[in-house]
Amino acid sequence: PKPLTWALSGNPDSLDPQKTAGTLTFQTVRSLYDTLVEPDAKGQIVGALAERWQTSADNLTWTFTLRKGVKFHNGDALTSADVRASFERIKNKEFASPKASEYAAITSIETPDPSTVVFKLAKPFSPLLAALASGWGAILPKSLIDSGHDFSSKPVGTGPFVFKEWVRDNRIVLAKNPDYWLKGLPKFDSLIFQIIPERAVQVQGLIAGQIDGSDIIDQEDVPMLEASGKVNIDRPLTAQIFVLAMNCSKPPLNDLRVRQAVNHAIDKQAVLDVAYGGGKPVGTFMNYGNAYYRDFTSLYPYDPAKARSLLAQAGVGKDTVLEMVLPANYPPHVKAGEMYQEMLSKVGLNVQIKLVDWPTWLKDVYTAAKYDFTAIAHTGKLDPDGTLSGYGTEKRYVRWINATAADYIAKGAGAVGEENRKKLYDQAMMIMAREVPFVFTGTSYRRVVTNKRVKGFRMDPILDTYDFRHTELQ
Amino acid sequence: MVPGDPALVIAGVDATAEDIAAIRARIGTDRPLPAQYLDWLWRVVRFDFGTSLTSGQPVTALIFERFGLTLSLALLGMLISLVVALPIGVVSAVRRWSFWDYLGMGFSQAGMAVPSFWLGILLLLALAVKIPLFPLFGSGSLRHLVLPAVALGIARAAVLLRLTRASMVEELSKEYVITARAKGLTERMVKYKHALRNGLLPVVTIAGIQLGYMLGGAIIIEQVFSLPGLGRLFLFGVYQRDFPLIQGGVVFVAFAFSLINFLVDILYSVLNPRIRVG
Amino acid sequence: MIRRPAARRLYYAALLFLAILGAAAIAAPLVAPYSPTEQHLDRRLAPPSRTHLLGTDNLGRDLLSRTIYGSRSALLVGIVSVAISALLGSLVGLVAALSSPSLDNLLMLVMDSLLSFPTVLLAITVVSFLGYGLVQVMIAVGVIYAPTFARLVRAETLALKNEGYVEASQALGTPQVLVVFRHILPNLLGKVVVQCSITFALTVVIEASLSYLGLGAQPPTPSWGLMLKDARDYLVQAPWMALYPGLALAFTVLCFNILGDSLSERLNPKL
Amino acid sequence: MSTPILEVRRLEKRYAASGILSRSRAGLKAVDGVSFAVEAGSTFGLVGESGCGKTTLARALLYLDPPTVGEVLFEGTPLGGLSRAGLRGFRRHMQIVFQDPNGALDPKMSVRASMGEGLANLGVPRAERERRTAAALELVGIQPAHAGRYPHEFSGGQKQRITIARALSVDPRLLVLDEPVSNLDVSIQAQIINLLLDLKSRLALTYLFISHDLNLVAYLADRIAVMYRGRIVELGSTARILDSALHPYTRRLFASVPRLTGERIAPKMEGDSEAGDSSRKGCRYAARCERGELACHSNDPELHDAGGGHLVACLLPEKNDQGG
Amino acid sequence: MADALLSIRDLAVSFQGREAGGSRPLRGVDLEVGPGEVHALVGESGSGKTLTATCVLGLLPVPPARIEAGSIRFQGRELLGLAERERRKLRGRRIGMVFQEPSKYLNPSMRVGEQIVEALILHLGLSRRGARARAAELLELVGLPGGRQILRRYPHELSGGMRQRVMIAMAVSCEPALLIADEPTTALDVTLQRQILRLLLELRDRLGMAVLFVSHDLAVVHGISERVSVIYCGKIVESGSRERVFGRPLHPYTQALLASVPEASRRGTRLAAIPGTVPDAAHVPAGCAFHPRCPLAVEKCRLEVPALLDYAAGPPGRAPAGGEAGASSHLAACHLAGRS
Ligand SMILES: Nc1ncnc2c1ncn2[C@@H]1O[C@H](COP(=O)(O)OP(=O)(O)OP(=O)(O)O)[C@@H](O)[C@H]1O
Ligand SMILES: Nc1ncnc2c1ncn2[C@@H]1O[C@H](COP(=O)(O)OP(=O)(O)OP(=O)(O)O)[C@@H](O)[C@H]1O
Ligand SMILES: [Mg+2]
Ligand SMILES: [Mg+2]
Repeated sequence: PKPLTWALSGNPDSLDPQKTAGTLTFQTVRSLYDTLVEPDAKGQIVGALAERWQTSADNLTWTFTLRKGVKFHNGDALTSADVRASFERIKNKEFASPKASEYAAITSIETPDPSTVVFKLAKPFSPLLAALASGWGAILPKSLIDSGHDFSSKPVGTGPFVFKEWVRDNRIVLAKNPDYWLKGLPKFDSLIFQIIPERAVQVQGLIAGQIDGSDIIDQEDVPMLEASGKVNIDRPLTAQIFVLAMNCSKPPLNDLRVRQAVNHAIDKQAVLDVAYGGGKPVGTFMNYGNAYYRDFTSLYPYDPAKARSLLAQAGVGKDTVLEMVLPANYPPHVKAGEMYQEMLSKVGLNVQIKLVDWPTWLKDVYTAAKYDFTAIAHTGKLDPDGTLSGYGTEKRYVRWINATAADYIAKGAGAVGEENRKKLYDQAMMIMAREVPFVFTGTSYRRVVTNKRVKGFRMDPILDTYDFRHTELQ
Repeated sequence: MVPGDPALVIAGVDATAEDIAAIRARIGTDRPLPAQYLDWLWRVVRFDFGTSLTSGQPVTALIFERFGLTLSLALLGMLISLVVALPIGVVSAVRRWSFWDYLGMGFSQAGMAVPSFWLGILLLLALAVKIPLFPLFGSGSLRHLVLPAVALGIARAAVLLRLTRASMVEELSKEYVITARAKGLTERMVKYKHALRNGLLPVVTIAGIQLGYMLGGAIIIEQVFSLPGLGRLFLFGVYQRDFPLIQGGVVFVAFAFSLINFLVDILYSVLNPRIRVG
Repeated sequence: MIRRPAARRLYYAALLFLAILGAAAIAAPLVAPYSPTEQHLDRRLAPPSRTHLLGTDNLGRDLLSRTIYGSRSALLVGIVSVAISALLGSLVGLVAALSSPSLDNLLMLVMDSLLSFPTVLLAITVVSFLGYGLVQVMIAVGVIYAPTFARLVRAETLALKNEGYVEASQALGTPQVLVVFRHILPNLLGKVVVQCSITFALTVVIEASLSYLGLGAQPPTPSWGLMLKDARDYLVQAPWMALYPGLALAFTVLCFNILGDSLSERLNPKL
Repeated sequence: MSTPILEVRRLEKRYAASGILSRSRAGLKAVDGVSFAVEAGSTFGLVGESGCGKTTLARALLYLDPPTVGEVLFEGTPLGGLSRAGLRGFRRHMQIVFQDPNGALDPKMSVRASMGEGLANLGVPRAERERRTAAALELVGIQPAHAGRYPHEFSGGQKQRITIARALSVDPRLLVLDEPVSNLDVSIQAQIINLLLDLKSRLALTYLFISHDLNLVAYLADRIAVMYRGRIVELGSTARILDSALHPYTRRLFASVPRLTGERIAPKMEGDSEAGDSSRKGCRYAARCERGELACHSNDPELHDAGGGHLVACLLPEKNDQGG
Repeated sequence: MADALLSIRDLAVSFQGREAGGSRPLRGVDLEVGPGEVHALVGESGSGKTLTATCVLGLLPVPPARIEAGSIRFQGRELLGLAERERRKLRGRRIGMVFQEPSKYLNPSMRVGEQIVEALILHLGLSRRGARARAAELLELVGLPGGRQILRRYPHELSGGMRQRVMIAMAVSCEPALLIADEPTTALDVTLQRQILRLLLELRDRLGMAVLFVSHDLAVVHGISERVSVIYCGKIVESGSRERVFGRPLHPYTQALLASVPEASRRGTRLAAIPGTVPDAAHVPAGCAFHPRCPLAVEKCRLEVPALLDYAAGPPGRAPAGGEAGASSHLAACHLAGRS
């Protein structure tokens, strides 16, 4: 039968999950590698390559029991040595993984027997489980690690699909792994990731039936796709939080009243609808699906008059020129930026847009904080620490300093148990929602469009990765 | 220096300062710029462009992987533009100020006025979406190259057409044409045997230069048609601040361009006996 | 020998169009019905109607106003970058033609190596050094087309240098600098003007291409290239978004080309 | 003997080889060791076939394109030793008229402006300039009222008159005329020649007259130098060159000249086939010379006095019956 | 001569141009070339020499140009109005043409051999091999020994004189009855010029063809021609045998031209220059075109165009039409011709 062709908006920079931070990579390699644990459809972390695990009373020793009979694509059987080699690889300073510090808490890895792995920690660190469930926690075969195999272009894992070929900037071809440890899965033979940067082409491909699915469809395209009658459109909320970030270290945005004015000036729903294709305002720095979410949306309603008076109080007039730096390679953020600018100008803030490419944005905005405003999205994290750590200190690009909030956040990482942690994070989020280093515009809907022949496609709600294991073709 | 730090790009937004420092150490951007540059120069001399920072693959391999497609695209585009430009240009010149000439010149003006990326999108919309004659995406077969090559070729054809016409008009006004007529040759022989050969000579040179431009023009067209060519690679390198890739790409394209010009010079001297060296 | 009346009519039509364009650019605030950046979020992607003669874009901005204002960017980029390349190129060409062979060779080597890069590639490289924006595009395009001028001016100067009147002037004891200003520059001017017109057309296309790649004009600046880029995503739903900036662009290019052709024909009665 | 107004000593002009692929790397010697002197008040004729280096010589001796080797002395002053400014000052004494009147005037400048240039360089005030320009135009038979016109409004002959007037505007003592009439019609040619004759007697000028038209040179010049491939091969008074030339080339040249008084050309082609290239060594005429001997192919003859100021560069000059 | 080989009568050509009314560069040319005769057409630049030759070959660019009137008879056949296909058969076959600048008139990118051979194949139906052999013979004939090697050369590999010989070889390749040579030696040096002139005369003797020799150089014409026609402003003003025209010129223009030639024998005297300039074809004066420059002009010259009359036998008689003028005729178009 015809293979399943999935549209990918760009070329992954590498297929080595430990060597990159690229979303496209993790979306793709989800089908090639497995992790010890993984999030289920609700975001709960469940066993994967590890059947079960337990933590010691002091929370310093984590013991994982591996599933039996799991085989790598090269035929090697999965053992605890592979797990150990994988994590030693990512922690290796010379290997320089961008995700190395997620495992910094691990001091040693022991393998008492082939199916048991023991992680020893220096201090309690609750986010570890999330780090093991994320894409970069993939388990690679020790034999190939030792031989210096090039995983970035020839990935070998335990995943549901086996790598066939990668024609860069064109397509990645995978074939069903007949020995997959979930018996009977996957349910189809061949999977192709077709790289198509033009959204309009993806849409036409979907209508023509040449593409079976895509998750980056614009709201404007929906009527046409619906009219074609060939596709199903699923509209889940994403875990992304769209923000208008403000540089709190520079006048006039260091003045709380100005930040509040900005919050009142923005019609968040309008921005979500027009720029991001629909969504829901959040009012905080946590996504809806997350257990730690709390509703702060009523704090700063759309109120241009109030915005104007706050600005007047702060003494900010038209002569203050503020710079909004936008990442040119993300058209939705550019569009949102144009809307923010127009809304801010209506309340009397003079904002100039400057487009920069991604590396410049990372350097000037994200690292050096040379900006006044920027529009961006924060991706969802399996653990609240991933979202919040560093805020309240000068480490984060908004340069919002609040020792109390920072303290709550730091404590949250060490605390054990969801209830305990939630209390701490609630406090931190409340301070943030009041002091608004961001305009928390909201989270958007995603439009996952699949051909009607595709059934059972799942996208991880938080990690944004594709899960084709249960997918069927009719 | 180019703004942006490749280590930041590789590290992504959630990386810590330690992670970034480790990456810098791995890719070598922690060293002073002059040292990096000297190192790069030394390797280039040995035809080693290093490895791409983002993908870790050797730059040379990446370039050669893509070059075939871009070259075929450029060659096919050139073929199309020659096939369009030469006959129309010659007919325009021979029947100057006739209906056909106006038509040809109109086409040429239109071809120059429409940006090739725009033409590409329209072609895609018309011949892949509305009338699905050609594939929407993908690559690997000739069918995938036809539309992009047409988009690329038409804009260039416009230039070549004008040139062919001007050159033929000039040749037809030269004295040796009168000699040919005075010999009693038929008009066809006069125009197509005598004038044509000389008229096409400057076209050869310009076509060669145009081929070089097509390599560059392919960047945008590859973007429109999702083709995995050199242009996309280069653009990606620029976007990602993948310095070895940018540098390798620049050197390679300059080299390819010079090579093409060199070959064209040779071809020109083969065709033009006047500058053949004895 | 005989100039075609049709060609002359075309020439005047082109001049007229460009004059209108220039007037529109200058008087944009007076003639445009709306502000080019004002968003009417309730009227997004509206087809041409009485309120919006050319329709609206994805942010509900009036396309007629944006197209009118877009002529400003196009003409500005054209004028500035053509000025840069004409001045820079002519200077290099003059110096090369009049200086020692070694300096001549060096300058021309630099120009030729600039010329040996595909235009778009060079523009992207330059812009990625300087950052994105119209100003950067103007500089990039100015640099890119300078070699064309340098070559032209050098060739013409070398030819003029051997003209009887230049030698006669030297024989009369005119200092070199004065010879250049009095005899060489005025006689070069015609061809340079023609080249300017042709380059202008190229510039407009390059600006559109760079804006299409997101390297050119910055939103919400109304630029035709940027409008085309925005329109790309809505080609099927709102084709009018692409049509008018596209037409404006094509006509501008067309007119500058016709202008260049007619001017060069005027200068060269042979063809 | 007084110092000649112009003296050229072993002048050489080489053109650099163009392009790396050109055959001769040393470059082309367009003028190869030419020496002669021009007496004040005389007309010195220079003849030779196309491409022999006449124009190159003229440009070199005026330092419009300085010679590679050699000296040019104007009234005893070596021009090579002058600074740029000094040379500019000197230029007013020697002027040149070019072959092509159409290229000799700046199409973008009115005749008045073109004419005034030399005087302006000398710092002559405007009013004075206008007056002298008008006078110079009058001298060559152009209505001064037409000074505001542009070159394309004049015929070829008129343009040539204007260029002559321009050359004369700075009161030169020596006028170099590089084929001043060969682009003009027969009837106009005579007008210009007459004009030159008039001017010479009225303004006490010295002419260096360059032409390939032997009739014309014979008609105008007091002394004639014959050039062949960058060299002067014979130099003497007009009468001597016409009647008792010593160099076979000169003889052949003058025998070839069609004349109104001559016989009809005989349809015979003795030895008329195309001559080959001259050898690198030896006399450069040897390959075409009907009398060439072995020695001619190895020895390059120097220009030497064959008596009475009649110079010739030939190993086997014609034996002449007349002595001095 | 009972029947002239070429007989041009009253040929008038006009050009439409930028200026209103256009120009009339030929205003009634009368010319007769007998078989085997060397006939020189001499006149100043722009007088219409090349144009006349162009009309004979039928190569006039007809949109801007127009033949207003006249007739051209060649070997008894009227050429004007002949179908293009018929005229093409004459070109190169019966009428050969040599042009002034061989470097421009040869195709730079075609071997010399091919340029000669193509006409032989076309007109004589020779095989390629046969044509090549014939071409080599032709090159020998024009004094280029080792013709076979030269066949393989390109024009730029030949010297100016060699190129002109190639042009001549091309023109005579089909042994035409008439060879038109349009200033064939103007671009050459005197020594070469003499060689080429000799060659033309020799070929005339060998092949028995007539030569229409176009030139502006009176001295050259004197050296080569048997009959001479002088053209001024698109009209023949004088025509006669070489001896008569040079010895006893009838037209003041001819007289003035001859007087204006500088020669060593005239040293020290002023040349007899003709005042004024040749009028351009768009502004030809009424009456006798030469009258503004003529020292003898009278009122009649201003008003009436003088007819071309025969003065050979003393009193002027109307030149008889149809080539009856005869070898001894001496025609002139001047009101005052009989009187001086
Ligand atoms: N700028 C130049 N560069 C190289 N070679 C040159 C240059 N100018 C002249 N020559 C060469 O020098 C030689 C002499 O040229 P020159 O113009 O002095 O000849 P001439 O005697 O004036 O000829 P003519 O009668 O055709 O005017 C020729 O072979 C010519 O090709
Ligand atoms: N294509 C043309 N268009 C307009 N006028 C032309 C054209 N060709 C020739 N003439 C005019 O015809 C006249 C005669 O030209 P022709 O070429 O016959 O002169 P010519 O006697 O051969 O002169 P030359 O000695 O310069 O060759 C000229 O005055 C010229 O202006
Ligand atoms: Mg010369
Ligand atoms: Mg002529």
